[in-house]
Amino acid sequence: MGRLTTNLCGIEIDNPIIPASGTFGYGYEFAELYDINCLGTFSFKGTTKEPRFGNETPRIAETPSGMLNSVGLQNPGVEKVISEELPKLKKVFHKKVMANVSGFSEEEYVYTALKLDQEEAVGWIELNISCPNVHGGGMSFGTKAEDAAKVTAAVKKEIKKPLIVKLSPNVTDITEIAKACEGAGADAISLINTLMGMRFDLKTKKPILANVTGGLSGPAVFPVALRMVYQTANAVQIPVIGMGGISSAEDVLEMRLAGACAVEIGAANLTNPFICRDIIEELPIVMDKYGVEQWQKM
Amino acid sequence: MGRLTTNLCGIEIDNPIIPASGTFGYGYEFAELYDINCLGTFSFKGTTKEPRFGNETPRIAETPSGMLNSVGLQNPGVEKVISEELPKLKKVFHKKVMANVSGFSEEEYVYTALKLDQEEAVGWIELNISCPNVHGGGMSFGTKAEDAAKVTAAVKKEIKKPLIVKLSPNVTDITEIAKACEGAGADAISLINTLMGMRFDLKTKKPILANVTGGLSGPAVFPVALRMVYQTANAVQIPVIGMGGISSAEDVLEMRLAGACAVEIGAANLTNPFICRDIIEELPIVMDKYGVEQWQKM
Amino acid sequence: MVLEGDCSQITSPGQFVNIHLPGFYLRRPISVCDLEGDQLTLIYKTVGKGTAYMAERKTGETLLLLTGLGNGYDLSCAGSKPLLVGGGAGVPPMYFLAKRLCAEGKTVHVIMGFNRQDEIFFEEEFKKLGCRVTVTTVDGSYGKKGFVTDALPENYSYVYTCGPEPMLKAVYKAVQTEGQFSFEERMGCGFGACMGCSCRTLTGYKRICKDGPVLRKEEILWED
Amino acid sequence: MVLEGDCSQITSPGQFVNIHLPGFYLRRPISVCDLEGDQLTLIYKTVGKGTAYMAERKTGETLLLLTGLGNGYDLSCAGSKPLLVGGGAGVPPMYFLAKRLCAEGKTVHVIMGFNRQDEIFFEEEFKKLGCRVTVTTVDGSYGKKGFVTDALPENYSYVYTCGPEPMLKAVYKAVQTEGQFSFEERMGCGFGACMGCSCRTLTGYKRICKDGPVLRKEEILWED
Repeated sequence: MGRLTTNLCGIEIDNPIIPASGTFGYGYEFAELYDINCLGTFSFKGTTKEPRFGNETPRIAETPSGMLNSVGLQNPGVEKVISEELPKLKKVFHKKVMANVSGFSEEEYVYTALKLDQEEAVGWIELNISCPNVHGGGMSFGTKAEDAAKVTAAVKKEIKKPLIVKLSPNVTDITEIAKACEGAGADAISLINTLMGMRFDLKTKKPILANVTGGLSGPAVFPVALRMVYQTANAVQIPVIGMGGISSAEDVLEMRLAGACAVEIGAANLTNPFICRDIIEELPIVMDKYGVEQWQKM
Repeated sequence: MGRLTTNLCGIEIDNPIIPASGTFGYGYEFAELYDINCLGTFSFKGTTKEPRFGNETPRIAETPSGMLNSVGLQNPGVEKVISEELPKLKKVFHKKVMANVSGFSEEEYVYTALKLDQEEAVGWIELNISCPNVHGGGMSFGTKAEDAAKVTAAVKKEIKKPLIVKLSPNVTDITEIAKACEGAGADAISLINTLMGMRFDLKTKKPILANVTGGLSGPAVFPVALRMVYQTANAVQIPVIGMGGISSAEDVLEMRLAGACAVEIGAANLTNPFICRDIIEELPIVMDKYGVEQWQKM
Repeated sequence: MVLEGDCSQITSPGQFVNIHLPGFYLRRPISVCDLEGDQLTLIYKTVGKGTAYMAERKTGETLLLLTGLGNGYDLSCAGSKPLLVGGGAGVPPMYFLAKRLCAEGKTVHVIMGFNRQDEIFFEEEFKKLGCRVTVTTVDGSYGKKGFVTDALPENYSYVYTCGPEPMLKAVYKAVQTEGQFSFEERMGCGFGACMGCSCRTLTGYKRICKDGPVLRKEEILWED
Repeated sequence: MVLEGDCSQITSPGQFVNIHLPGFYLRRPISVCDLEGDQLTLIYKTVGKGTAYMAERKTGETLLLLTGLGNGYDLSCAGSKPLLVGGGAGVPPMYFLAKRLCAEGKTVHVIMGFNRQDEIFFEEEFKKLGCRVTVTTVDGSYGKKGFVTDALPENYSYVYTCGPEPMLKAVYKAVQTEGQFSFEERMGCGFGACMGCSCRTLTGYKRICKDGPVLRKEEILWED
């Protein structure tokens, strides 16, 4: 067992570094830049039952040490993801991939998750109940414990693969939501999705984003992510995948100290496409520096 | 009327720039650096019924574009604030000051607010129901609409001066809390207090802050603050004072566009003690640049 | 700004580089104005804090950038008499394009549109390449008064254009031939990962940063 | 690091400056090691990203700093034979203090404690001032083996000290005279506004940055 080996819901991955959904496409843009098989796994672009263009542009705004996005779940729909994207993905990535699933109703979540659960390349289903950029769906499932539990249970009942539920930080008590998902059968929790934010354009006097608000990510949110991972890891028995602003091997170790068994890396992929490869290389060096032998035993 | 003049709950202030509580002491440290009478007003250090040392140190940690603090409402208690601090404050500041009040029970809030309400130097009472750094008090009042309304109503009933309620961003729905406070008689809302966060020390493998978690402030939180001010200003009829990461005259205008009638400036005072004076000087220049004649009519 | 480094990823005019600036979270995409060996020329307008930071760089400093981004123009469609239309910040990529087309022996006509005389740049550089150059200014302070579309010639084989969206739209409506249009959008990553800069086209959704910034006239779908 | 600028706010040894570093939100407090006119010398150890950034600065660059922060040492208590005890990063402020005390004609004895020989600095500089200098190293690789408290002399009029808290505590217990102790704490503002660096003392709550960093021996309250 390598010193970075991590057991993620019964599947052993080579290291705990996982590019987060929405920042890594289906992998092949990054495969042009480096061999992405060095990754533990990655979570592919959030998939819905129907194809979606997403929100109007502008969808991106810069913030201090971060960015806002309001992409709004652009994706070709689950049928095309399976028929067109997964074959291309499998050519460049030979490990199990994490399938990120979104929806606008319980039925849609179940439909999409079930389809992807049947794909051999898929190792885990990550249920995104926390997208802040779509109205009448996404995040609303992640801000009420009852709704979060209901959709978790409905999906869990149908699928065979491990179910990871991705939580929103835009809540009063993250532990309440996490415990509800655990109780409903989630095999792991991943968090944090983005914090809702906005920016204005002083020239036009209007919000920069066409969608008005967007999700804040990047180093700015890292302290909030650490706190919520810490709270969640202390509240549930299932594994917690930490994410939110991680940009360095040191950040990864802080997340581990907060209680994360693995980490997802999001916005940092967009500003430095090599960041996940670099972190995987640096992690053992930084672990040496701080006297950490094995990732899992830290 | 100057172009920066702002009416804050019936009291006209020369400009909308207000140093936030906890970052400006009782004013006299800053008065050594510049004439603080250029300010619209300022909100002095959060005051409780009893004297408090606050949390153990370390109380401060750096974050990307921000900082965490867990001071925990250190203050000499309301009697000494009135007998010792206010006389010193009045020597250096000749306008009405905003009295920031915290407590651990409804009775304490009422007691402290009433004492300060009777001080002539005090123009407004700012009720801090959002301190994330004290257990069993502070923020707990600000995360449940019912509790927020109850303490607001109790204080409002006793005091004569305008009541501003300062809200926590660590909630699922800020508008619900804001509306509850409005309904309970608040004359204005100020937000956001800090976002709960944490950092770890990789050498000791422990949280940096003795209090484990702390409040995140600084430019990192600015997009979240804008979003919550925007949501709140659209939800209530009473004035909204915007704060959270403001560091420049441009940021002040963004807050105005989000719906703030005035702004409080917090962490920026700590990294640049001259920032409020500088912003007051730059604001008319930036208003010219973006074609804004009058602050209040923007 | 002239930079030196490995530019082997830059294969076509119309591509851009994405520059990391310390203190700014997102990179700044700037189109390639000229490339000679490993020497890269970028021309940009100082509009915000990021470009102001760029303008303050001194000789000898190092910047990190991703190069060769975007599809760039397809030169094979040019025909014998291509027309290049650049507006303001859309002029620089026209220079790299004109240089390549001139090297192929094409008769290149460049129309450059500006607001005022004091904004004009690179007129002489285009002439030195052997291009026919027409300058328009909105206020008439130099060259032909009006918009680029007021200066379209009678005869051209193909159109390449880059500029603000209203100009692109006007050019789209005014030109008779096929052509390639380069678009701008706020980008996240600049290399196709984040879907931040998507647009609808007649041939499906495209990412301006990866499938663009150059779209062919026949696939453009104007949104409003 | 040597800086030039208006240092008129610096009135006492033991005070510190707070340095703004681009890309870091909080300033870095560094104690004054020497001051000659408007020339300020700071000595710091590269421990994190902030100090690494400082170490990369080149001659001619400008840094923004707040000067003259903290109370500093009160020299009037020194007596004729003051003892100065500095440990590691606590040595630099001792230099400025020794210089002032020597200028007043005092017989200054400096004890400097380090972990290893390769950490030692400024031994010669103190000697040039005319101080008697004792160096201790924990591993015995230079000078006297052990801690600063293993090298206390018989006879001294007063103690001034700066160093890590365990050393301060050991000195507190070991010395016979009164003295002044300089403390460290994570600071927010550095000028008394944020209450980030408060401590309890026998004379009430103090802010290390404003009411300190120097506390008198008689007011110190050890917390554990």
